[in-house]
Amino acid sequence: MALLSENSGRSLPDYETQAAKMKSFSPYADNGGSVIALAGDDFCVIAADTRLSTGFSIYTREQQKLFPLSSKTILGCSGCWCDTLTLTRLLTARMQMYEHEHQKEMPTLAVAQMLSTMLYYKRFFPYYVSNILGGLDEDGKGCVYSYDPIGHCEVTKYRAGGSAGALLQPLLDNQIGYKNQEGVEPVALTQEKAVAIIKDVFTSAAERDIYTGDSINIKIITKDGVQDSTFELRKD
Amino acid sequence: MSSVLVPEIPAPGFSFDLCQRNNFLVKKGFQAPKAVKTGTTIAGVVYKDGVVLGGDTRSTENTIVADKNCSKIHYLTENIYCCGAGTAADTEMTTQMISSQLELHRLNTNRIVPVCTANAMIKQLLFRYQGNIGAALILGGVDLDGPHLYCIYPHGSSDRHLYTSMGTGSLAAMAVFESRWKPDMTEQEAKELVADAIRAGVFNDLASGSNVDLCVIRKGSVDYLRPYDVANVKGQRNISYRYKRGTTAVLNKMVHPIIIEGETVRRLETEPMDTSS
Amino acid sequence: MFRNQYDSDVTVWSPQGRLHQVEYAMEAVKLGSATVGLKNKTHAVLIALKRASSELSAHQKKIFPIDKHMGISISGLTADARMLSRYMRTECLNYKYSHDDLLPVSRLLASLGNKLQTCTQRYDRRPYGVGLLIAGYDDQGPHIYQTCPSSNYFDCKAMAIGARSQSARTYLEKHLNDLLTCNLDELIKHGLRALRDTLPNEVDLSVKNVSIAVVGKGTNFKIFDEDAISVYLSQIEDDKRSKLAEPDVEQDSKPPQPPPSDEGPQEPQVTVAMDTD
Amino acid sequence: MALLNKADWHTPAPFWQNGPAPGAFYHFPGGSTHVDTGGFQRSQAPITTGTSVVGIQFKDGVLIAADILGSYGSLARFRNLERVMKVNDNIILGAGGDYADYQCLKSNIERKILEEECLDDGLSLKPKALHCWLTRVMYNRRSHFDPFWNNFIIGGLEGDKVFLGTVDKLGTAYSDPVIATGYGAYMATPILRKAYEENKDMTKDQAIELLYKVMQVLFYRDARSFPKYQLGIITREGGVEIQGPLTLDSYWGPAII
Repeated sequence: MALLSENSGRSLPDYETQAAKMKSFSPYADNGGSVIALAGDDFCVIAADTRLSTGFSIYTREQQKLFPLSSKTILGCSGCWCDTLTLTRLLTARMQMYEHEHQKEMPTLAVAQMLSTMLYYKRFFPYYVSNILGGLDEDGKGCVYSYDPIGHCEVTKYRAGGSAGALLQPLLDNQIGYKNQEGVEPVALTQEKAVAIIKDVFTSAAERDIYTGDSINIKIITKDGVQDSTFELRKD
Repeated sequence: MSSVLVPEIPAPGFSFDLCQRNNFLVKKGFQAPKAVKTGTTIAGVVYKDGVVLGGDTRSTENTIVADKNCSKIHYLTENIYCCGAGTAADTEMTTQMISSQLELHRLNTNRIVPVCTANAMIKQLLFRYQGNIGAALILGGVDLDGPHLYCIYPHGSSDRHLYTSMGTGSLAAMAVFESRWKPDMTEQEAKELVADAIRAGVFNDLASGSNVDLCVIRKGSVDYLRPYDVANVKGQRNISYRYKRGTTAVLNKMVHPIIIEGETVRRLETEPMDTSS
Repeated sequence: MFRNQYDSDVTVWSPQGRLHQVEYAMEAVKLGSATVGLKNKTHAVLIALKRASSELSAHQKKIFPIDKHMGISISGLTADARMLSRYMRTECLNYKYSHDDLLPVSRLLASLGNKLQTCTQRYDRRPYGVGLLIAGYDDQGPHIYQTCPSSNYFDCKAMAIGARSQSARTYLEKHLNDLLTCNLDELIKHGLRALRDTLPNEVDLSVKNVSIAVVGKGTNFKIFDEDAISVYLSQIEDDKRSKLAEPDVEQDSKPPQPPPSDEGPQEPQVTVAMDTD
Repeated sequence: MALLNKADWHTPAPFWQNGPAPGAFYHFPGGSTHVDTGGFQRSQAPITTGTSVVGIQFKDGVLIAADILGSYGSLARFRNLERVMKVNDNIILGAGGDYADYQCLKSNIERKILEEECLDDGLSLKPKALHCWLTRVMYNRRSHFDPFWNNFIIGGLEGDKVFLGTVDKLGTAYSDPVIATGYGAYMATPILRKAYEENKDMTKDQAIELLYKVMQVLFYRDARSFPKYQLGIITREGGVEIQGPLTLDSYWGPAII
């Protein structure tokens, strides 16, 4: 083997021909997708589109990107799909271990912290995933945690991430956060408004972001459980 | 009114003045601005008595849709049209330039311009610029010899085809052609085939999208169908996003009163055109 | 203190072809309180009698969840059982991680059996002093398995292990035909009656000393809370006990008791839940 | 996180389970088998390759098709390479990309199935489980920068449900009623998706005809393709069947004008 690597570049070993070409290998892929999570006083809504793509082609139009981790916590992932699969697989295993050790379901705050450490564990070969975690905290209040790929964690009330994140976030800032508005009384977010806004911003994002489209999956977490619904987007 | 610094009519051809500087800047790590690519599906077939050209209507800047309803089927002459894929500005300018030259050619020769002439002019232009004009074109038209379809690559090579496709969605469109094309189709069949080819690109290629445009060229007449099919409809909004008056913050306010000091009325005389320069 | 000269080590055979150390380990199972496992066509149920090692301590947990489709009930050394349950949990997790599916019960039992067996063949190990009843549900339906320190494991229709469990087995054998056909509620009641038969006269089942777990078609492994248990207990309250405390059978002979405590500080003891009587 | 270290590809596998590895001392169960041999050559590029694989679900089964050409760069070198395999009675698998890597995984999968058959417990591997397992294997390799340079399509029956899924060299995995890899992703999916949307309950014969058409299109336009292909069929009634090599007709009339 050492021979081979020494030879490479200058002269080819006798069994190799010009035919076989060196290809570069990148362990990452961008598979697109966008996620939004909004938190209310007693609920949390999280939504993601269902298009899985690479380059200019669509892998599948019906990929679920929301991962229910517990009855009160849902993770939305977008970015490199193989990393997403691995990360969520490990997360569920870790959560089951927690459940066995502590005889209770992992609370959202603990999941949020664990996700952060799991991401940072791979600091120098990161999971190329943008995560948004939505759930109810131990008081039953909605909460949203957003992450960068290497484990920075931030608590917010609303967040958009993924390929259309930059398109969606300003709209949420304005409509949910009441940023840049004068003389407007902030009203507590209702479930109906949250869902309507999510549908609207995704409709708009599908117009302009090529990686967002096909349909979205919306999950509403309340103390009574998780409500699931879908909404169609354009397919081109 | 022109000066030496800003000539009113610039020298013909491209200006390469800043190339050296730009290359230097790029080498230093400057990010050059990106051009709008059409990231396209375009296609064309020859049918029994004419040519059908088709294109989608999306143009993209990387992953962002720059234009949701752009036109990719360009007019060259009365009997020749041309679909463009690649850099948007290049396809547009190339077809415009060729269009005007073909018109001059028609006036000079007083004949219907043959499609092969258009092909030759375009490929000569593209070859001259060695692929730096990023235009990939499908040229279709009907002349005295009947219908013709060419596909021209950015470096200046061209092929004659009975059916062809170009752009990022060309494989999707070609898959439709390869599975369903047959010789001597009727106009209706040809239109549906091209539309389906474009739709295959629209739905399966992310850089292509929105509507389907078609252009049917027969002997003596042209149907420019835009849109032929609205393949994707924009979703409806659920709530209103109108702001109340006064939502925009007023940072500061200044009032300059206009003081009227006097009033005079003057009649304007028509002046002769200035032809001195 | 030896019982005979051939029990100095696990790896020593007696001339009769017996491994005395392994047999002693089997006795440890009978020190634990009784537990019953039984199944019908769709569900498997574990019912266990919990004991408190002293007035001051809480009741010792007897049933452990392993995964969504499986759980165990133990009798014998609790600490050993915890090692085994950890092993089983890890096996289930590993299988779920690599195959995205629940580990079939029989597969887990096979690997668990192998793990137990190594301890019976190595001079530097001791057998696990615990018997397990495993209730699980997989593609092949509900299962009840029993494992022994001797590393035997059995696929059972119903089984009881632990102190005075012979009475429970007698009950189960008598009702074996009903078990397969009855519904879940009946099944749980059968289990409770079987467990009650192991109790001495003066003791009765209560929400404190019973724990019930169910797994089956469409039901993840679930340990009932006190409210749910009390419902079932009230339903069997009026039924008569099948026979009042049978005389101890040979298998249930009293195991060697720890030496009577003398004055002075005591050594901490292995948490074998003591016999209630 | 012991579960992560389980598949350590650098260490030579022991001769038998928990036995000594080649060149290693005997060790007791539970001991570590880790022997790091230092640097080695990673597979940088596919050598002998197979092109597209296509798969589609129909009413009561799955079809997977792949041609039988092994390309060595641009040389059409091997003209009878079988790339569709029967895994067990409810799974079929098609592979594209490097053929050596496929053979390596194939023998691994076959061993896995054999081990399972030896248990003889009436259970057999499910397509989803194999899909997940392959995803883990592929992801592990890519994480060591030593990928298996393959695209796999797995088809099968899981109880009453039909399954079709794919894994690529990164470990990107998904399932969809219509899957094509390689050139097929660009040329076959548009045709297959359209046909599937128009008729979700295709019969077996319709699906076979559709795949024939698709393989034909790929033969026309994919320069690394071949007019002979294998067809893996799995149905509820018929079980697994690997047909082929089947021959494609072609018409090159429009190429000569």
